[in-house]
This record gives sequence, structure tokens and C-alpha cells, in this order.
Amino acid sequence: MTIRLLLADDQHLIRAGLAALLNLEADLDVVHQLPDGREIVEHIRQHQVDVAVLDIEMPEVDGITATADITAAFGDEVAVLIVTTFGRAGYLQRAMTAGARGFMVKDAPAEQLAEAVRTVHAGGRAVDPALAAEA
Amino acid sequence: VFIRISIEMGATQQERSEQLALAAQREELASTVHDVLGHSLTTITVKVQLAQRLLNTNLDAAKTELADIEALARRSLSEVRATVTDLQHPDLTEQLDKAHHGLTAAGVTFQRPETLPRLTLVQQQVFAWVIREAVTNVLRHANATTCTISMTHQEAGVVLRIDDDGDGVHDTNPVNHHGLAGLQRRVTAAGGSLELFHLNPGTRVEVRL
Amino acid sequence: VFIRISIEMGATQQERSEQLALAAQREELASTVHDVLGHSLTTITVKVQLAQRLLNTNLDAAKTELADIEALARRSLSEVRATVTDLQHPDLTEQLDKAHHGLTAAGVTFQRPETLPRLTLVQQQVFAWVIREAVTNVLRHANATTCTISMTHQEAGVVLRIDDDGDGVHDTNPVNHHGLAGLQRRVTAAGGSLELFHLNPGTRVEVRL
Ligand SMILES: Nc1ncnc2c1ncn2[C@@H]1O[C@H](COP(=O)(O)OP(=O)(O)OP(=O)(O)O)[C@@H](O)[C@H]1O
Ligand SMILES: Nc1ncnc2c1ncn2[C@@H]1O[C@H](COP(=O)(O)OP(=O)(O)OP(=O)(O)O)[C@@H](O)[C@H]1O
Ligand SMILES: [K+]
Ligand SMILES: [Mg+2]
Ligand SMILES: [Mg+2]
Ligand SMILES: [Mg+2]
Repeated sequence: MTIRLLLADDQHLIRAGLAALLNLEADLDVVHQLPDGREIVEHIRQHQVDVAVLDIEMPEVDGITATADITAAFGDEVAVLIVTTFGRAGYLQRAMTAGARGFMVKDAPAEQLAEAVRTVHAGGRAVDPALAAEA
Repeated sequence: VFIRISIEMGATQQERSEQLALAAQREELASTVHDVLGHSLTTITVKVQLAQRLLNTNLDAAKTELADIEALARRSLSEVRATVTDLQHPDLTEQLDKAHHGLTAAGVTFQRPETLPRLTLVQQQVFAWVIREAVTNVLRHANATTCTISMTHQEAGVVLRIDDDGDGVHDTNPVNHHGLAGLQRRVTAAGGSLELFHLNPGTRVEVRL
Repeated sequence: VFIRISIEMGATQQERSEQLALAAQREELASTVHDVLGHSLTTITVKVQLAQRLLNTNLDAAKTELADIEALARRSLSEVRATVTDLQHPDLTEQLDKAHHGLTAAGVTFQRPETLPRLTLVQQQVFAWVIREAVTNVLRHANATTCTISMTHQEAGVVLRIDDDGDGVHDTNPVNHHGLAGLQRRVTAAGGSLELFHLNPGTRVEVRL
């Protein structure tokens, strides 16, 4: 069974790179990509997404707001993994409060990112230790 | 005490004004940015050119170059991250909040000091740095269930302790680790001392400043 | 000496304003480092991982990634150089350039110091502020034909002078003017002093720090 992913990041180069990396995993399939968090619920519904991988800092609708939208619409059905370049004050706590189950740096080794996707999909938590201390 | 990394500093240096300490920090940032990032990025530029040339002739050698680039880029990024964090969050209370969130998110019970003693700006900043690194170490290495931070006035200054009840430090040759060594540099530069203690079970990081 | 605007400030107040100025500066530096370097290094890390995985399956795609990495690394490197330059020469050189353009455009001959003495970052910043306000005053009030800036090391620090050969200051009740009063606050907060002198003809603004 493959896990269907949605990937949202306003940095096109990073988004394309992450999508290609995650797609190389046999059990992961990036089915949709977005440059921001607008109408995230509709996109998820339309593409039957299992896990949303969201950048925090995005224009229009940011990753934390999008996470809250997803939690409100789908509860535990859709897992959210937040990816970020830097942990800023309060990001981790706000992301977890909004319902995210994972919080990783974007430059984490691809295997760790893939593993984090699997973990949150299975209902577990995946928090990058370095970010946990900084965020 | 199994590691003693306290260096005696002259009184003159201790008496440096906070103003100078802060100005020095800016110069330190300039050299960090220059030395660390400048060097890594130059190396990346050279190596990626090399890798492109090797692709057709020696695939294995190309792979080695790429693995080097990956390691370099990630190391530079964590330098940037540390630098940004230092600059943005020299504030002790904020750092304690972060320690709280991070430890709690990882399932570690955190006991923070209920009130902070009166601290100079330099003490606040140095303690914030120490707490960030020590708590990161607890999260990464200790496998602890509780972490306790205390700050108390004593004769010669303030003592900060970060205790955990985890596995303890067993690495006797921490050559490739920079966290504690970097802390020690900063603490001694500010006129203080840093020591590690074995607890039973766990580890104590103790700073006097 | 006809106006002596050096007010003694309590040590606490001095420390506080200095801390605030430098804290604001730190925040600014952090965003620069973050914006400039964070994204490029993250992109390099992601792309080099991808390139390694593509080597065996799609050589052309791998080559494209490597070309991207090379371009990114070069761009980041020139950004690092710019950042280091900013950090090492905060504002002073820039401010002197601006003074030059402004005075020349107004038909005032400008004599700038040929070389800068070694200055701490605090000195550079404070001097940059002083030069900006004093040159603005020359342009607005002095009706001068020349303006000369000098910086010299003396026993207790560095002396900065901004001289003009204009009408001189005749306002004996500068209640509604904030330029010089603001400078005086900044200079004394950094531990220095500011004085105005009558020249014959003209005005000298002199700062010791
Ligand atoms: N609280 C702790 N509990 C158990 N082991 C620890 C603890 N703190 C440090 N260590 C051990 O000491 C070593 C050195 O720590 P140090 O912070 O210097 O480096 P590091 O964390 O490995 O790497 P980094 O350079 O990223 O900080 C660690 O690798 C770990 O083995
Ligand atoms: N170089 C100068 N030559 C002649 N008069 C000057 C010169 N510098 C200052 N003055 C006089 O001193 C007064 C006070 O200067 P100050 O810079 O404090 O205020 P300002 O320039 O009038 O207003 P602002 O608050 O915008 O700076 C000026 O209004 C002007 O009359
Ligand atoms: K796949
Ligand atoms: Mg973004
Ligand atoms: Mg460490
Ligand atoms: Mg003025």
C-alpha cells in the first residue's frame, strides 16, 4: 500500500527536490504539490491525500494555519508533517497545538524524512531533536 | 568530576564591559560567517564542478564527491541555524520556554527554576547558550525521563546546573563533537567555568559565571 | 566652547540604551543570515541527495541537479562575502559615501578622511550616526562652501570632527530641535561626549569616544 502525499512549499526548488526524493521511496507517492496553504482541505479531498507535508513559512496561508484547517476537517484521518528551514520561537508548540504530528528540518537525510512520513501516517510522532531544542 | 574544562581568566578580561562583549559578538559572527560558510561554500563549488567532470569517467569518484558535498552543506546549515538562534534568542526566559516545549514534546519531564536570580546581560546570554546546547544534548543523547535546571547565587557569581537522569556520558574521546567544546570557549571567554559531572544516574552540566 | 551638551547619565541607563541598540542590531543580522543563507543551503542539501540517487537511474537528470547546485553555491558565496563586508563595516563607510554625494550635489566641497583609523564596532556605529546628522545640519543650516571630516586617535579614544566654514550656530534656544540632542544622548549612552565649537567662520561638531 502506498502513502499518498501532498507537499506544500513556496520555495519551488526545494519543493521539487523534496518531491523527487520522497517519490523515490517505493511506498511513498507525492500526488499533489502546492506553493501555499490556500484551500488545502479541498486539495486533500480531491487527491485523496494520506499525509500532508507542509512548509511553515508560506505566503497567503502558512503551514500552521493549514495544519489547523486539516485537523478541523479530517481529525486523525490525515497526518501533518511540518518541515522547516529554521525553528523560530514557538513554531514547534504552535504546530503541535494545531494538530501536526511531525516537525522536521528540510535538510534532514531523505531516509529520515521518509521515515517521519511513515511514522506520522501510522499515528506516531516525529520531532527533530535539534528543532525541539530551538523551536 | 571527569572533565574539567575551566580556564582561569585574567581580571581585566572579566571586567570587560557588556558593551564590548556585545560588539565582540558581532565580530565573532562576521568571522563565523566568513570562516565556516565561506570555506564550505567554496569547497562545495569546487567539488560540484569536479563531480560533474567525473560523471562520465569515474562514477564512484563522483559519488564520493557528492557525499562530501552533502555533509558540508548540512554542517554549514547547522552553523547558520546556531548563529541565527544565538542572535535571535539571546533571551534566557525565551530559551527556558523552548527547553520546556522541546523536552515536553519529547516526553521528558522538565523542572525549571521558578524565579530567575538577578543576572547581568552577559550572564543571561551565556546561560541561554548553555541551556540550548545542554538541552539539545539531553534530547539527543541522554535517554532521560527528567531534566532539571537551577540557577543560584553563590559567592563568586551564579551557578547554573542542567541535570538529567539519563544514560550518562560515556564518550571518552569526543573529538568530533563540537557542542560542549564550543560552550566551554564561550563560557571561559566570558570569565566563567564549565564542568561536567556524573550523576547516579545521569549527567550534570554546571556553569559558574 | 559655547554649548556643552554632555549630561551625566546613570550607569544603568547607559547600559540599557546600549543593550537595546545592540539587540536591535542582532535581530537585523539574524534575519540577514537567515534569509540569505538558509534557503540556498537547504536547497543544496536537498538537491545533492537527489543527484546521488539519480546517478544510477537517470544520468541527465543528475547532471541538471549538479549544474543547479553549482549555480546556487556560487550565488551563496557572493552573498556570504556581502554579509561579511556588512558586518565588518557596519555603516560608517557607507555614511561617508552618502555625505560625499549629498555635499557635492549641494556644491559644498567635501574633504573626507583618507583612511579610517581602527575603530570598534560601537565607535563605527556612533560615528556613522553623528556624521549623518551633522552633515544634514551643514546642508540645512550652515550655508557653507567646504565641509571637512577627520578622525584621529588620541589618549582616551578617537576624536571625530565635522567642520564647516558656514554661518555658525546662532540659535541660542534650540528647544524645538532634536538632531543635536538626539546625538548627544546616543554618544553619552556609548560612553563618549559631544561638543559644539565656534570656528571663524563656521562650526565644529566634535565627538570623543
Ligand atoms: N546529557 C547527556 N547524556 C548523555 N550523553 C551526553 C550528554 N551530553 C553529551 N553527551 C555525550 O557527549 C558527547 C559530546 O557532546 P557534544 O555536545 O560536545 O557533541 P554532540 O552533541 O555529539 O555533537 P554537536 O557538535 O552537534 O553538539 C555526545 O556525543 C554524547 O555522547
Ligand atoms: N552646521 C551648522 N551651521 C549652522 N547652524 C547650525 C548647524 N548645526 C546646527 N545648527 C543650528 O542649531 C540648531 C539645532 O540643530 P539640530 O540638529 O538640533 O536641530 P534641527 O536641525 O533644526 O532639527 P532636526 O531636529 O531636524 O535635526 C539648528 O536649527 C540650527 O539653527
Ligand atoms: K514512489
Ligand atoms: Mg517557505
Ligand atoms: Mg551537542
Ligand atoms: Mg538637525
